[in-house]
Amino acid sequence: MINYSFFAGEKVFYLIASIIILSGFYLLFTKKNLLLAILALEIVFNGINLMFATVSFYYGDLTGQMIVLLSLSVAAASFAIGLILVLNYYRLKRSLNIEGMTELRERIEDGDRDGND
Amino acid sequence: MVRPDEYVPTNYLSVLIMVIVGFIFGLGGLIFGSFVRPRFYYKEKLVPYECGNEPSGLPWQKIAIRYYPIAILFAVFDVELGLIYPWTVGFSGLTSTGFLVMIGFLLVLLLGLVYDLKKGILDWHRR
Amino acid sequence: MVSNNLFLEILLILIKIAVVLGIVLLHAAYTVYAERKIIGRMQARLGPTEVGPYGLLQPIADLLKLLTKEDIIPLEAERLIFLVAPLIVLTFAIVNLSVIPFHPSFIIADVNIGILLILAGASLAVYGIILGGWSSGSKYSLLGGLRSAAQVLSYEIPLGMSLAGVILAAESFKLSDIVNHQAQSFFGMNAIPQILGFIVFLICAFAETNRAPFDLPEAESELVAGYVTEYSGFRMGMFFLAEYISIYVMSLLIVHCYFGGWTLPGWLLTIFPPLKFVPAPLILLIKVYFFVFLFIWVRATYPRYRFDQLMSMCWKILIPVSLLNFLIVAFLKRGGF
Amino acid sequence: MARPLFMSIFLLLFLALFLLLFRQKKVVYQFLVYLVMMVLLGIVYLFLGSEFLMAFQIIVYAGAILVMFLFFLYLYPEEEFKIQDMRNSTLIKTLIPSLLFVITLILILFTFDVREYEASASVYSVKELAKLIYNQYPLAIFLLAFILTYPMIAIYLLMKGSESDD
Repeated sequence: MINYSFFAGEKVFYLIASIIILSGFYLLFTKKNLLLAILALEIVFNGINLMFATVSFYYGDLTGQMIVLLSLSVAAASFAIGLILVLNYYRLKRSLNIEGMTELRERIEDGDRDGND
Repeated sequence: MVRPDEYVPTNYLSVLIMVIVGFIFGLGGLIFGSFVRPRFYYKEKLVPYECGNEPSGLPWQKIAIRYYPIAILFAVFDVELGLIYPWTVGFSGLTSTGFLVMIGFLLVLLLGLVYDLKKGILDWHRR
Repeated sequence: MVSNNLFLEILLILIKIAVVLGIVLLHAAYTVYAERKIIGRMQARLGPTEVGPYGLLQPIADLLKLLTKEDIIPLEAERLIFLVAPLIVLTFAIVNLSVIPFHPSFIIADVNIGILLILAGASLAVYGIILGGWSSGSKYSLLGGLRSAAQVLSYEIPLGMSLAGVILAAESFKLSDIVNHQAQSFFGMNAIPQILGFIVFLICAFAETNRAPFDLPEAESELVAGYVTEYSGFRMGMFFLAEYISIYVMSLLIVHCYFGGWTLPGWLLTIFPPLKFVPAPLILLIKVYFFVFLFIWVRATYPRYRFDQLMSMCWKILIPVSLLNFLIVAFLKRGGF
Repeated sequence: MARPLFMSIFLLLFLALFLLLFRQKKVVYQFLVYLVMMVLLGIVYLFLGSEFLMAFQIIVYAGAILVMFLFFLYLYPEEEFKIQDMRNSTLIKTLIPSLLFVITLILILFTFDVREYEASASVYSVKELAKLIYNQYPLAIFLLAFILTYPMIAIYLLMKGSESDD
């Protein structure tokens, strides 16, 4: 299955893209730092970009490269806004722990307790 | 024209070799130096410099937030630069729409910069 | 047969690299000497005189001293990052040399995106500064690294923007195409129609190389030595070698982009025909020497800027001016000039 | 001849970086692994016939967007960057979707056959890319300008917050 032509063809690029996406998923699902969660989303972004560029190259359509350019530009804006949000969250809570982010849930419980009283 | 599964960017071989040579140049100097340089370490020598005093705590404390807007502004304008470059190279093939859209792009971003500067993002002193 | 050709090709590239590195490193070493000598004369001192005749062997003595100095890693440092940071800076300073032509037919890597590779090298070299300052474990390094990083990042924007004007004039990323385009143009150099871009580029070149009047890393009175505070021996030498190499890269870029590289403008040749017989490398060398001298001259003349002045000058003056230059070039070219 | 060699080297490098990611305990080192990955991805774009994408990836992505992340290292105290893994129950719950994703991907990779490539390769110059973007999709670029102004406005909100903080 994996032979000489595999490494010349397009499947090896999909494999690399899946490794990148998987490393993003690993960071996103296992680390409890909010900053790393945003970084992980960016990694997934890049894996998908690689797939677009691969299709663009092998099937002779330039649109894929254009999509990569535009999505990288949008990624810049989204990453900047995400980091600003994280910074403001840190300033409020003095922590970046995802497991400590339970404000919404606690407020509902408080409301119930108030209603019962 | 070559087939896609035979394409190799041969021009960049020399850049690759240059990277390797540059890295080996620095690393080789370090390794060569490690044979001749003296090693007399004691605690006072390894303490970070702080005008001769005992260092007070770790350096990684809270630092002013004023540097952070510079990083974000830089990222935004770097994206702008990255989108300008293909426009400059393909200039003679552009239609008038293609010409005007980049002028509009630049003006919108300039408007954003003017907004930030008016709001005092880079004013180091408090108003 | 194929592998034989490849081997020969690699050998040829290695010889080219050795020639370029030899020339540039020799120049970089003697620029240190020239700088001390010139600044000494400008301040009514003598400069180095002890080692060799007129102190000519001083660079070799400096090199030997740096190699044999102790290599100190502070206790608080993040070891791996601390060790790698100067290597990053030096490597990318050297890589920038690979796309610059030194002669009409002498270039290490003839790639289509020449200038972009230089910008890419510059933007990756910033990591050396940031990580070196962060990992040292000293407060001065941390603050100095942050300041130099903010400075280098900010000044990359007007630098790239004024370069965009040059690229637009020639419609190519290749430096040799840019030089040839200037030789065929009316003025013979880009510096006359794009005078705004040239001034912005010159200012940014000083800031990108961390030279006076923007030498905040060396602001001894405030930050000791910036991000190099904790570095010693050959690692500090690597930072300084990278600085002097990038002086040459910047001078070569200025000469190629704004002053016609190895060509002389056509109107000068019609006024004074014997200049046709001056060899191309000599013209390039004289122009580059002038700009390296300018780097030293400015250091001896201008006082240091304050950090907030530096930032507001970049974002409030240089970026709008370089944008204006770019728009002027674009409209002129669209209008058919 | 050389392309399979280079591509297998790239595949091995990416695998090694992926495995290296598991061993890092600090955010800085995880970030550095990711940075190396992105620079390598730029070189992979070179093998996809797009020099400009390599330059864009290195100048804009590695040189600007990820630098923003590094500025965070300066802004926060050091203890915040020693991270731990999540609790075990969440780990299992959240790893299942990603494993499913990978299994699907591998199935797609090795069961379906690809189309025959066109004989003439598609190594386009930057000029053709520029013509495509600016002549045929000008509205996308113009909208991008507005998207890029959002962070600029967000900076002002951030700085406004910091003044009330002191």
